Amino acid sequence: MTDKPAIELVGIDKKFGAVHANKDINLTVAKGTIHGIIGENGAGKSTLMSIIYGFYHADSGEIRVNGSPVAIRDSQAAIAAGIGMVHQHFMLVDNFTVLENIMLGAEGGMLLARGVASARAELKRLETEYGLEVDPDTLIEELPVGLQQRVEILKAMYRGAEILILDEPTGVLTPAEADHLFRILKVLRDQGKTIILITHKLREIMAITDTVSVMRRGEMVATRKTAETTVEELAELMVGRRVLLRVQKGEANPGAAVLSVRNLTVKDNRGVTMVDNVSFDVRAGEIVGIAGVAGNGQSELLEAIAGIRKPVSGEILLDGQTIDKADPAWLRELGLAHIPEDRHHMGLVLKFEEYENSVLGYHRRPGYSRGPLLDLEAIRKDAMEKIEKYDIRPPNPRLKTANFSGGNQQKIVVAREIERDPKMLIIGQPTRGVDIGAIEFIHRRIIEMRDAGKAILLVSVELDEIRALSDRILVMFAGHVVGEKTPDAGEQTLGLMMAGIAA
Amino acid sequence: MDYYEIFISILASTIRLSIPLIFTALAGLFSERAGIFDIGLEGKMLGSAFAAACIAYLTDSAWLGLGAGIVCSVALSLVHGFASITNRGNQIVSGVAINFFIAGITIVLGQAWFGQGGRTPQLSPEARFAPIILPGADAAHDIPIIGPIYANVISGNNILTYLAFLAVPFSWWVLYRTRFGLRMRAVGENPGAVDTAGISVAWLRYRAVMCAGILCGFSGTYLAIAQSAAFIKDMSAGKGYIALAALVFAKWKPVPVMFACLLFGFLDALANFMQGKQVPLIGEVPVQVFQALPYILTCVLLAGFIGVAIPPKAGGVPYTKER
Amino acid sequence: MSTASVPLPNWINYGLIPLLNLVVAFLISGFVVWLIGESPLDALSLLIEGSLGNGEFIGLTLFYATSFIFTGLSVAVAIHAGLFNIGSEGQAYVGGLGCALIALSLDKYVPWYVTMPVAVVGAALFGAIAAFIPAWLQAKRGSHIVITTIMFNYIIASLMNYLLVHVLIVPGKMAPETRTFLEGGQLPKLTWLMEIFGTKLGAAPLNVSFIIALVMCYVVWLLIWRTKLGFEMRTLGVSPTAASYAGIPYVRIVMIAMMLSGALAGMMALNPVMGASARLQVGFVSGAGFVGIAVSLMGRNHPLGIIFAAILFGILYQGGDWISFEMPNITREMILVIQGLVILFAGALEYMFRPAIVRLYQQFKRA
Amino acid sequence: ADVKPALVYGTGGKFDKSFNEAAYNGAEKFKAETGIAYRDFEPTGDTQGEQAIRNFASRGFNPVVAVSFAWTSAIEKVAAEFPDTKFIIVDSVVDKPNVRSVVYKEEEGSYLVGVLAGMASKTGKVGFVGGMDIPLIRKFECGYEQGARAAKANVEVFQNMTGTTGAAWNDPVRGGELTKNQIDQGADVIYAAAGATGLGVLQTAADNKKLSIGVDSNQNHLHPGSVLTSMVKRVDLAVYNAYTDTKNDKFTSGVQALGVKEDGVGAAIDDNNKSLITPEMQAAVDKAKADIIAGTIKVHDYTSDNACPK
Ligand SMILES: Nc1ncnc2c1ncn2[C@@H]1O[C@H](COP(=O)(O)OP(=O)(O)OP(=O)(O)O)[C@@H](O)[C@H]1O
Ligand SMILES: Nc1ncnc2c1ncn2[C@@H]1O[C@H](COP(=O)(O)OP(=O)(O)OP(=O)(O)O)[C@@H](O)[C@H]1O
Ligand SMILES: [Mg+2]
Ligand SMILES: [Mg+2]
Repeated sequence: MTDKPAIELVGIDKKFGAVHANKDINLTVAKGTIHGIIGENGAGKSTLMSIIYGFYHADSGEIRVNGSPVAIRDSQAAIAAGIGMVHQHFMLVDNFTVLENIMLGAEGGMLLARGVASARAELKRLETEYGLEVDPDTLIEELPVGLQQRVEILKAMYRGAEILILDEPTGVLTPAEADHLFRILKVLRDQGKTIILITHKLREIMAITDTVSVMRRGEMVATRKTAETTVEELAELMVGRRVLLRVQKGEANPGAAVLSVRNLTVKDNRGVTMVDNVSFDVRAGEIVGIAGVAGNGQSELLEAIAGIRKPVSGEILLDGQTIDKADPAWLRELGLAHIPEDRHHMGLVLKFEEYENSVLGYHRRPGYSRGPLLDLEAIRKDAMEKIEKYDIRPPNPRLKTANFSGGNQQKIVVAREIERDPKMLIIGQPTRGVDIGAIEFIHRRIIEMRDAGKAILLVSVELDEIRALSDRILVMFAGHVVGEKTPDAGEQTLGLMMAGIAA
Repeated sequence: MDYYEIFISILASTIRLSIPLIFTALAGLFSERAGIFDIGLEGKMLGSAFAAACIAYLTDSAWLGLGAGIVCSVALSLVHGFASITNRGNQIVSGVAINFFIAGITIVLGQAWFGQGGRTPQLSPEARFAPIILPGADAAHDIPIIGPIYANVISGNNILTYLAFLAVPFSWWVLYRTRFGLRMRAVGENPGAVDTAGISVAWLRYRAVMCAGILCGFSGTYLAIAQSAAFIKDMSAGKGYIALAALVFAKWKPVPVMFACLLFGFLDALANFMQGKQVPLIGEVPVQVFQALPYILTCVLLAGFIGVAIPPKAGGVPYTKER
Repeated sequence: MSTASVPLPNWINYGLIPLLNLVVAFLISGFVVWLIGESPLDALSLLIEGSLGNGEFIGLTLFYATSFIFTGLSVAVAIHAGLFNIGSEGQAYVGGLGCALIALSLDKYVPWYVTMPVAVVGAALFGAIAAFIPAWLQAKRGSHIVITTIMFNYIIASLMNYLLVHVLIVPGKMAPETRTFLEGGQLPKLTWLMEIFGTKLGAAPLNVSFIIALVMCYVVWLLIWRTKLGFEMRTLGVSPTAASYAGIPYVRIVMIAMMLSGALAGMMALNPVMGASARLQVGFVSGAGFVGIAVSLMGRNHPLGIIFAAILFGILYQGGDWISFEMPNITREMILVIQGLVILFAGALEYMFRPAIVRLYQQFKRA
Repeated sequence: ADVKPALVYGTGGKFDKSFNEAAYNGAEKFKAETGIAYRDFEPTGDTQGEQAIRNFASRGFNPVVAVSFAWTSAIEKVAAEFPDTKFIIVDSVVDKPNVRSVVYKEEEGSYLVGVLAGMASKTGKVGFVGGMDIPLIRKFECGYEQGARAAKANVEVFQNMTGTTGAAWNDPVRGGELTKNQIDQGADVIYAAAGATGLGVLQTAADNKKLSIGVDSNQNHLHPGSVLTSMVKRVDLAVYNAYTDTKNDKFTSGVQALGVKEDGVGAAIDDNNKSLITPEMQAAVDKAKADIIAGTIKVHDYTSDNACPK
């Protein structure tokens, strides 16, 4: 029996202004399979899935569900066609309960009272059937991300989804949680549901999918049976050339401690303790990596060290001097540079011209200003030098920063922070959303900094990146540093630590 | 006049002065809970007061006046919606624009049509909402303590007053017990969640601002044809802003909104009452102090003595999927 | 396809689109005029005749524009720091107190050119003080500046009222206003300026504060785009998180920006108080602070744009007076109507025509 | 002589049923009698008056009448600029050779209505709601209080002012609220001297079945049976006289103070309120009027010493 494919995409094309996110995409997903989609950041995976889900509209192209073309005007239509989606950024209302979130859009009547009881019953059924336990009356904001994701899956199941799209579901999960998720997905598949799974972790693709498609720069470049391909082939398809999966670096030569963190406790904006009594050192000439699942306090830790967030208690010492003021400008004076996790909201002002961003945070420095005035000529000359040195394209300091691509934007930040020759560099997610060429370049610069005797603290949710760059690895879980390892520690070991299971 | 009578008098005055605030603040509640800031409450109130007065004057019917007030206010809401929902414009700017437009157009049209310096002609009794004397009010007068309250505070108000107090639990019920309310609260917190649940964000928000329009229509109508007997230029006199402050003060919840509005109404009543009177120890306090009091109090309250008031998270931010 | 991020050339962004928005605002205003039963074309010609028809009218137009430049700059400076200051109205009112106190105390002793600089400082200082509390509430307590500045407009109105009715009023006079300043407290008129252009200023109160306003435009331009402070304000205005990352002190910048904004609003008082009526009157600001919002939006928060927008609004105000005088059916509040429409179309609906224009532009480029 | 009359109203609007309407009636009467048209202008804000006055003067209008003290400084200025034009200011004094200032002895008229109020009150409590808190309005209040006391020695007089800016003339809501307060405190006759705000006072009194007293124009017809009387102030005369005097070359500058004697102020009694006025009340008013004219009653003028005798 040849079943009709669950999903068929024909000639899907989508532009966001000047960005061509999807170029003439064709894709066939067979019913009852797990179909993986991989691709670098910005390849257009989420866009494509959002088009299937009716969140975006394709500029042209056709979507067929179970063989017949459907016009998916909005998510309502997608839901009606049996499509469910778990978004990369969760679509939950934080101050609603789990139940309210699940009912939203499927309330079962004008009044809530009637729907509530049946929703509870249905939830119970789903829970027992798939092992998706979650208390329906807790508020979303009180749930850990793993459970929030479960709510998203429940939402889709509650609406009777036959086709389930998961957009990078494991980015926020520990390896163990990811395994649990995969078990659920397999149960779903065995019951005849179709699953599209987006990820850029090749290991996961190999472990769970039946088929895999590769996207690159908006194009669908290949589709393979998982059993018939290899990690190396997929990597090459993804990037478009052969890649070295390891960074070249020599032995570290650590000196005296530059940064010392003592019993640091930090709370987030809601007053929740995110960093709990953490202590560690970073010495000159070494890279200390902080591994952990997103949301375990790494961001708050970085912000506290960078002076953006005031710690509740504890002490931070830079070169033996206590940093007791949360004042990033002053810390820069002391030689602390910071490449933030989020370049769009922190590292750059996207509306500014490139040269303005090339001095952001350093604009008060003597070379850049005269009295109260900025020395625009000096700033632009300086920006041009960095552009050349870092091969930032296009080489135009007067261009609006928003018009640079993600990798080049990241280079603007990296150039600015590294070129002031700091003694301490803290880095969050150095290569998020950056193409592979830029990744190699940025990694090289980081290693060079280390070899020049700088102290470097690196936070990344990409375990591979942490292992490739770090000389020592600290693992964070639930605000604590649960252990320290060397980079040759196995992925398994680190994964368990990230889940808070082993130390 | 004994203290109890003074108290009754101020209480009755408080109620009368709170009604437009309650309607307006509830209007703001619907709009802002759905994520649309509404500085234009002031203008909507003024516009509907004008429309209500004109139509009530022409038709000699208070109810038609109310209808006109609502239509006008809803129309303005739609303009605000068109700017801030469809065109993703700045919500504050749009609100400010509406306030200017209405402040001008009411006087321009009023003067052109009636020639009374922007006022509309005095209304006949049929064109107004008259006080309703509840059964037994006259008899109750002499019962100690509760008698005067029944006769002077509870009885003797017009229908809109009672509607305002009904609107409070009704709003609560809509917000927390209906599908529309659930979706509306959701869209003010995370429009993405609503969108991916297959609900149109724009239409939902349009419905919310229309609710705001309807409620504002009531408040304007109250001003023009229940509390007074004509439209007078600028008769909203900043009440829209006070209502907005009450909304913040009440942390965007219906029942607290009512109490906040009663508080501001009380301050106003007190200001009227205290005028020219001697305050023990201080002597005669200049009226300006009382006139400024609600505004000062608002600032004091906003300064955080009410705890942090967290507005709906998506408030003021136009919903854009595509950059 | 979304058109929002398609770049357009400057002449479209800063020329065509605002012009289009303005035209629509005027068309609707014309409709209102027609509704009243007057001819929109006649009204338009009266508007132009009444505002630019002779030296005196031009003088009046520029007199109004002077006030609007100050308040427009005031709003713009705050907007660049991400703050929507609706309190320029009240800040200008208090600024009037500042310069009136200076004028009242100096006018007997010194000539105007000595009084003026002191009065400029006085007006700016008082305006800045008026902005201080809302700024502090925003910076330290997180109270929304839009609401607090509106509240302060009312509070200030009550305060000024009290002062004028009970303290500054001339005993025995009915009107709550100060005594008339002597020569030493009056700003001279710009008769010579008009003479350069071969016309007569007549009774129009155009005075040296017009020059001060132009100077302030340059100062503001310098501040916003050429100084470290301006850079920090703009950073905060566009991206508060980037500002905190860059170590730009939020509290300090909010306070400074708001107080500068208040100071500029305060300086507006020089024009009506010392330049025109030579006394401090109740409610002398009469909406100029709010016009500043429209002017700033129209002028895209740039001093040059603000000058043009202020003159446009000067034309509206002076011409509007003339219309209301010549067409008794149309009251002066027609100005508010137009102002509201301009704010709506140039501000909240500024991008309404953009998608259509982008499409046209792309077709045109392809062709 | 040639007249090209012009009229600038106060900010309440032409048809305010009160002060401005009285001025309008004066101008209309002149027009009806002579067939000479006039131009008028209704400023809606305080800053507009000066320009209107100047516009009229510069276009050769003569005389220019400005009703309302709000135009005092405007007249001062413009009169100096146009020495050949004749200006008339009502309710204020401007000392210029080409300006006639018409003021009224409002205290006398208010005394008369005060007498009626005192006699009509059953509770022995009467009220007064003023517009903007200025000495002029205190003058109304003071005369009223004296009259009420003359009628009933131990009468209690409540008084409130609506506000302290021009907006106080245009705030019937607050006017009504203040009235309600006074009624709650026992007042059963309330005198409004508050421009358009007074409409709210009269309305509230009518709604609560109490008596009210109108001002400036005869407002008895607004709520027949509820408006006890009106303190008419003959602003129409000031306008009418200004025009006819100029026409007949009899224009005089300086101050004209119009009191009961000159028929400039008085208590209106007509068909609308006849039923409210008993013969005794009628007699008392007539007597008070005669006494004032004869000088046997001297009504204290608040503005003379900024104080009201208690
Ligand atoms: N809403 C949007 N508006 C404008 N451009 C967008 C939008 N969403 C995505 N893009 C752009 O479209 C391109 C594809 O983005 P998309 O999110 O589909 O990538 P992705 O493959 O899912 O990447 P990632 O692995 O980072 O999730 C990127 O260049 C992105 O900047
Ligand atoms: N029908 C009703 N009319 C008036 N008050 C009610 C009604 N039902 C409940 N209340 C009570 O009024 C109080 C305030 O209600 P409101 O809806 O403003 O807050 P809430 O529902 O408690 O808010 P939240 O749960 O979002 O914190 C609540 O404690 C509620 O129990
Ligand atoms: Mg993605
Ligand atoms: Mg609740």
